[in-house]
Amino acid sequence: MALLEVNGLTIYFHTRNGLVKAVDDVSFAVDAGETLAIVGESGSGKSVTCYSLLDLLPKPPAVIEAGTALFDGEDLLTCHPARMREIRGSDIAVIFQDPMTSLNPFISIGEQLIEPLIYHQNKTQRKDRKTARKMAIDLLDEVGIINPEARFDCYPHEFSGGMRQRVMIAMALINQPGLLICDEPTTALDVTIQAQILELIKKLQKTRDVAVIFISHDLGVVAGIADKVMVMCDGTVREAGDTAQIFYHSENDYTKKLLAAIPEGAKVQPNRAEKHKPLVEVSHLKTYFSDSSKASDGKQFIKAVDDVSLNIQRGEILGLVGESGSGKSTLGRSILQLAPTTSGTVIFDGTVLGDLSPKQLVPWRRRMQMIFQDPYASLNPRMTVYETLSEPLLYHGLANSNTIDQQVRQLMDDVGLAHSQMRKYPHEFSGGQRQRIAIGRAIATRPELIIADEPVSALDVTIQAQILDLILALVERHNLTMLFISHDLSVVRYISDRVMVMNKGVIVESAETETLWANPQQEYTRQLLKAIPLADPKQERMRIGNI
Amino acid sequence: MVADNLQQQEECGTSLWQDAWVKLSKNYLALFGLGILCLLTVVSLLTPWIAPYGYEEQNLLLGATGPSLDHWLGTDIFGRDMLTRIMYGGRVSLTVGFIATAVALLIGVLWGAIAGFVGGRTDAVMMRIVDIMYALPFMIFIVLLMVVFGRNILLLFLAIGAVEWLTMARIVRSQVMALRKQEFVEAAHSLGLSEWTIIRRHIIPNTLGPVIVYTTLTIPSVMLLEAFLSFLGLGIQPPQSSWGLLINYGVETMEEYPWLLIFPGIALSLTLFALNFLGDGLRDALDPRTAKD
Amino acid sequence: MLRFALNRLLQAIPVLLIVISATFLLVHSAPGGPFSADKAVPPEVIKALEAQYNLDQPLWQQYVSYLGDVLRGDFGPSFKYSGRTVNELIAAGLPATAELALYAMLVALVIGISAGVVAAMRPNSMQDYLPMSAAMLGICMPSFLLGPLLVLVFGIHLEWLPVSGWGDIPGDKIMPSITLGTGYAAYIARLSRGGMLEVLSQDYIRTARAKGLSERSIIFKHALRGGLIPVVAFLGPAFAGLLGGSFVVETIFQIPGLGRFYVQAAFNRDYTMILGMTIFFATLIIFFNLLSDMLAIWLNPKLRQQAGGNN
Amino acid sequence: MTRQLTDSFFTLCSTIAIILLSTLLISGCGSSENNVTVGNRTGTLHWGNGTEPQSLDPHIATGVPEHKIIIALMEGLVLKDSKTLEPRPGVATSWDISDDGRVYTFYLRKNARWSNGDRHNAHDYVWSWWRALQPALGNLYAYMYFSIENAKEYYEGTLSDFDQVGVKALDDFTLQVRLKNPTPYFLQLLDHYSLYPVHRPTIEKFGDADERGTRWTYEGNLVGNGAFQLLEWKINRRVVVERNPHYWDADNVRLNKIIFYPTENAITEERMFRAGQLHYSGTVPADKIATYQSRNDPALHIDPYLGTYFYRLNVRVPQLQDKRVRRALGMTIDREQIAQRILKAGQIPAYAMTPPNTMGYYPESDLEFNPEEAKKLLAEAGYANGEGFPATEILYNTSEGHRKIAVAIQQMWKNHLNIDVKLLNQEWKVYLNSVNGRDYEIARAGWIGDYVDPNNFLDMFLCNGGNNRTGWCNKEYDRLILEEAPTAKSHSERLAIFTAAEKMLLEDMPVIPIYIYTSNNLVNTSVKNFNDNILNQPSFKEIYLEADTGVEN
Repeated sequence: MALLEVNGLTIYFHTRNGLVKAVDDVSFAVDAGETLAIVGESGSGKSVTCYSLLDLLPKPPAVIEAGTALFDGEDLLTCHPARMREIRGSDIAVIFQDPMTSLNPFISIGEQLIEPLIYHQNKTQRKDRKTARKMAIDLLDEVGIINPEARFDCYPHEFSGGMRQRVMIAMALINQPGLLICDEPTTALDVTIQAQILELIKKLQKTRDVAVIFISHDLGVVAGIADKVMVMCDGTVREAGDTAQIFYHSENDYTKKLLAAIPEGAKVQPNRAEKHKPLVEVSHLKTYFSDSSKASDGKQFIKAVDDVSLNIQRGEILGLVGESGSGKSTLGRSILQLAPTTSGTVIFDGTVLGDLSPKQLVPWRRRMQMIFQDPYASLNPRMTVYETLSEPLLYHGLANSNTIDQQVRQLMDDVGLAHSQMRKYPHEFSGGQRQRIAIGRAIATRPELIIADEPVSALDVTIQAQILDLILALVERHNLTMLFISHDLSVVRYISDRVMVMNKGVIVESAETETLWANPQQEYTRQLLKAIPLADPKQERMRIGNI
Repeated sequence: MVADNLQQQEECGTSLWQDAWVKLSKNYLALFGLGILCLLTVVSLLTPWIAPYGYEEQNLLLGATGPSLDHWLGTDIFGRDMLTRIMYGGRVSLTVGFIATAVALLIGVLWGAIAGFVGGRTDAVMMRIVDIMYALPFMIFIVLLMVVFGRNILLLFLAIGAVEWLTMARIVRSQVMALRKQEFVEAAHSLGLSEWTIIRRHIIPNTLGPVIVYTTLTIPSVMLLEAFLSFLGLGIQPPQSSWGLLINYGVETMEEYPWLLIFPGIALSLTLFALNFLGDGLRDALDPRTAKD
Repeated sequence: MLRFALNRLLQAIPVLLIVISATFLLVHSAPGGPFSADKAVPPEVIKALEAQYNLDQPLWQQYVSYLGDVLRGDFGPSFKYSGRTVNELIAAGLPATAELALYAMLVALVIGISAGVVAAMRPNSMQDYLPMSAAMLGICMPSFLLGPLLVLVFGIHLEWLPVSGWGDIPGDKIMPSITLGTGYAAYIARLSRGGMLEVLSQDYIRTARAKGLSERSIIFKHALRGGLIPVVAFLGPAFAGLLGGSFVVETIFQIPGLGRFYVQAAFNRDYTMILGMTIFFATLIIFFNLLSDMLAIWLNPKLRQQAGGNN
Repeated sequence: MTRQLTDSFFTLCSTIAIILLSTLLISGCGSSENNVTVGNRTGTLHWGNGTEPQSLDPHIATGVPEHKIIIALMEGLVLKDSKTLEPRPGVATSWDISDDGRVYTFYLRKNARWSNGDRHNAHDYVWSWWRALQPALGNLYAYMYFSIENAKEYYEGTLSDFDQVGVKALDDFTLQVRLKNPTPYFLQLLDHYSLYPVHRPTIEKFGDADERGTRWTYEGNLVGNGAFQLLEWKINRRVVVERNPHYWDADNVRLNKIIFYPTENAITEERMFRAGQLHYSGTVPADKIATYQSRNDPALHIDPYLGTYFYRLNVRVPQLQDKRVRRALGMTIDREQIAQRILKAGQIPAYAMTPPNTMGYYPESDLEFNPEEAKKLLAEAGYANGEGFPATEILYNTSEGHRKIAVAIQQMWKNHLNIDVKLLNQEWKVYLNSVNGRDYEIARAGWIGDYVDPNNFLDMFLCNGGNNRTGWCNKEYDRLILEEAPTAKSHSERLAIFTAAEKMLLEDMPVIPIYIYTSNNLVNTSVKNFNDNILNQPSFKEIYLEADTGVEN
């Protein structure tokens, strides 16, 4: 009998505008020491399935229509709330996605760690504070927190993203649960830290013989960690089987489509860079921020961009890669004069932008535009698509009242949006469509340079592929030059002609894409390349083996 | 997707306001509030024509009598018809409420938007000014103003408005500070739009949600402030009356003539309840987060 | 944290100066003097009186000498209560007003926070509408209506509680505190409901629930801290308002506090009293605003560290 | 360390909150007896006294609350009988008056003492009256001394030597006073607190004699010669006086203690009375009187009070210059209606300035409510049916009572004379400014008698009368009041002169009398010997408390 057996699970959401079938007749099983990966795009119901097991769904909209979930023979869906509280944390534990918001900022991590031990539901297992503290510190050490004794009383904001995820793992394991549900635990982390966390989970699973349900949309990660895989889409299970069967011999077309959408291999389009005519020349650019937190002793600076010099050739797509906090976004914004630079110059087509007053800068702004990361935040919620697209055209005088309609329709065609949606508001579009609007806005003023700051990282892998192809087509058609900023190396490899690697405000290495991939010079670049998970179980297991 | 029939509905599309209206119409309490408010405003506007008696008409022989056929809500100690007094009182109270709130809204929103958006030194100076105004014990100034310059209604509106805009400015400022970091404002900057255009087209429309909600909360507190001033004998002067004044007199003769207190009390609390329900309803309707589900 | 407090206090000095000058001008421009009376007073007597309180000097000279006195902490003699100094009168009235304000704020906090938390637990259900409409009642009911009602019911008909007085008869503090407190309880209820709803939608609450903690400890240990930050920010101005605004309650319940002094002083043109009270309240408001801001920072560990606090 | 502190911050706060709340609630339990029942047992009178007394210095104080406390602490040469207001021996055992009525010789008690035991003799009076007439003291009642020879001249500074003022201490226990003219009511003046003696050493201990703001009247400092002495004075809380052992008539004083409460608000005071927290309340809200009357509650005492409520007309204003207009306005006020429907406290409609039966004086007046006659008069004056009569303003100071009367009269003049009158409500000080500066058309006014004599009401309207303010001046009227009345041979002849003067005043009508005040007091049935009189002056010496057996108080 498997540790957890779920069959016929059906969950509907009764929302204001109708019924949403989040989970529709899902069945699966997990044994102790085994890892089941649930793969699917956002909105496929993978999280809802797992949360329903621990009754973590908001009851008013969500209703469990049918199905059973037997854990050690006990049906989780119908058990008494008090019993459910006993199961939570001690039999089944959860690791959430975003470490930044999953820890209570007002309470020290030590206190949050020993809570389940001290206030445990069934009285017998309650520990006194001293032993609980001892256990917690040992566990912190086990999950790799250096000098846990001192860090016990620190607050969450004093830890980095990776460190916090380790605390989350410790918190989940503190009561020796039988089943561990990991809801995209590494998506919010950088690729190098992601590798360490995955390795930690693997090790803990071995030593504690824990069953793991690993939810993810990243097939590369799943290939490395999963024993069995289940592919979900729109609330239904499209395919299930062990990892090799899914990756190598899958018959289901949805799974095939998922595998095909992963960008890999070199860029196909020819490199159109005109060698000796740089559009943008940046020399010794420095952007420092005064660091308020340690402002007690004198002026302490965060050196976001530290003495960077680069050229962007006309017609070229230059990739800029680096982990979070490496200063790549600040560099992009400094070039566009959106962030105040401390020193150094940015020359755009022969003119030094730094000396221009905001008034004089306006014509130059027309010629350089930016695409942002979060499709939900980069569009004004109170302006229709028509207004968002027409604003730059009218403002820069590229269109007048009678040609504007036609030009906006033209723009919508360029980015693949139906004209009928012209009067709609951003909240009525999906993530991918919104990013198309943002791109439309960027190319509206016929710019020469576009700086794309992680344009696809917030999107699902299938939609990611469509947007990347759209960008490549637009660069081709409008003869654009682009600086493509991302932390996802395979995406950068797929789209850019040349790549620069940035770490802690400094350009570590820069070369043609394929030469960099072939033999990276710097150790840091090698580290980065090695850490990319591959959507092929054999290769991935090899890669993990020799890290 | 059937493309052709979509072509005809080229211009369709629910605007956020229509969306808000749809959600609002599902919230019965808010509708109830809106209905009451419209009724009261209409009644106040038409008072001179529909009031059963002249608001000055005294009948000393009658004195204070309970609700009767010809005086539905009874009469006050001068024999004046209470229904008429409440209607005229409503006119005054509602005008005080709306005008003072309008003053607060106008100054508050502009002040908050500029301080929040520009930031840096100007923001610090503007906010210090707000702190100064907060530090002034305004109750003391209102009493002094009334005592020094006598009681005309205009001064009352301005004085009350000057008390209320402070909190409005702070709310708008915090709202704008949050919006300023949003990417669509940065995108507007990258388009090269001037600061004033950005404030006008991007910032202020997005602050209207909380602002509207706060206005529906300011009106009651302004009415209560007027009632408080009447209690001090500094608010509206006879023969005009306002709900605050009527309640004030009603409280004095609560045991002998309870209807002099009950009816104006009901009128005031009904209005305040209506405003608060409407305010809550608007807040939920305009909150983009609820717009998503 | 200290540095933050220091520069806020430094900013308070110009603020106070402006407050004093504005009040001084306004008070002296009011028609009618402190010594005009309904009985005919021969002009030379009025001159003698004004000389005694040096009101006959040019205005700016009075202003300078007054500022000098204030710096030394002496708010000057009261015109109305001959022989009493303003300091003495404030000192006499302060204990009652402060105690009333404290109890009223307590009532407001206890009722307000419990209503807010209860409402936030099940939003948009009866458990939410009931406390919130009760809070609404608190906002709508002016204190000069609630006070007499309470007195009528509990004081006269049921005779449970004394009708007035402060401190002489046991139980005479209950009704005034409730009357003054309900208005603020309503606002605190709305603020805490909003704060709690905001926090309850955070991820770390879901983590706490996933750890198997009881609903009660999730609400009181995890949610309450974050949820009550807006209430703390509201406390500062509210407490200062309580100290100044209790005139109505003090009149209804015959409480020997500061409230009545103020309005009488304005009516009697008791210049030094008005100025004294204004400065007193202005300092209080500045102090309490600073206190609530510091408390808000101190409660949030991240901000506390940024402000260079000791951890 | 602070980590535990912050984590436990909320637990800390909640514990404090609960402790404080419980103290608040505990203090509420235990139903205690109310003040009246305890007071009756311990001989302590609980007295609702209106507002906080501004000062207890008899030469500075002016208000009624101050008056009630001072008469408990101090005593003049002569007292008044609490029923008939006839003169009674005070500090002076006896006195004789010269046949021309201008020289009074008082024989003081040998055993008269101050409350600190010092001997009390005639020199105290000479010094006290000297102090009362110092200009710097700003004594508003200085005019009470003006019947004494040269007192007015000394006060106004034309005379600098006080010896010429008509008060001499012949020896320790005889005091001689010389008056300018014979003044039949002079003995009454001596019972007015402005002529009370003050304890020289105490005053000089706390500052010089004519310094206004000294602390000699505070708790622990005040020395008086009355039946009680000051025990406690907490600002805005209470003033407590206890029995003065050194008082000459100490054994007849029945009360042990009196507690005066400064209750600002009449409604609150009435509720305190009903809840048994007060034995006495001096102000009864108008609307409550009907309830007490309907229950014919013995606690309600309504008695005529020596004071007239009237409207002043500014005769210099064009539309009010004509006597006929003024009489027309006077004749269209339905005083019965106002007294019954609005005031409802037994007020007596007034058709003359001096209240009836003031020392046997009954004013004759032809003023009555006659709208037809008034319309004719108004037409004769050129404003037929009210046309052309400019809008006139009634000025009154902010108060519930004045508002009600002004609104009623405004309506009456509208109905009967068809003239438009506006109401202007000004705050007290602004109102005084307008009236003193004659910046008004019609202004509400009231005059409470200082002593029971028509002169106190009629000498107001002399040409140079400080309180005249109507701009009306009639030489003949002045001659009657200043020359004829004082030198009248007999009391009846004097009254006849006053009758003629009042007729002249009412003929010109610069003022429209409206009603005679009443004193409405709420007195607990356990208060004995509380004698009502038209000066509403209680005699704390005689009052005593006796719980009524069986009757619910």
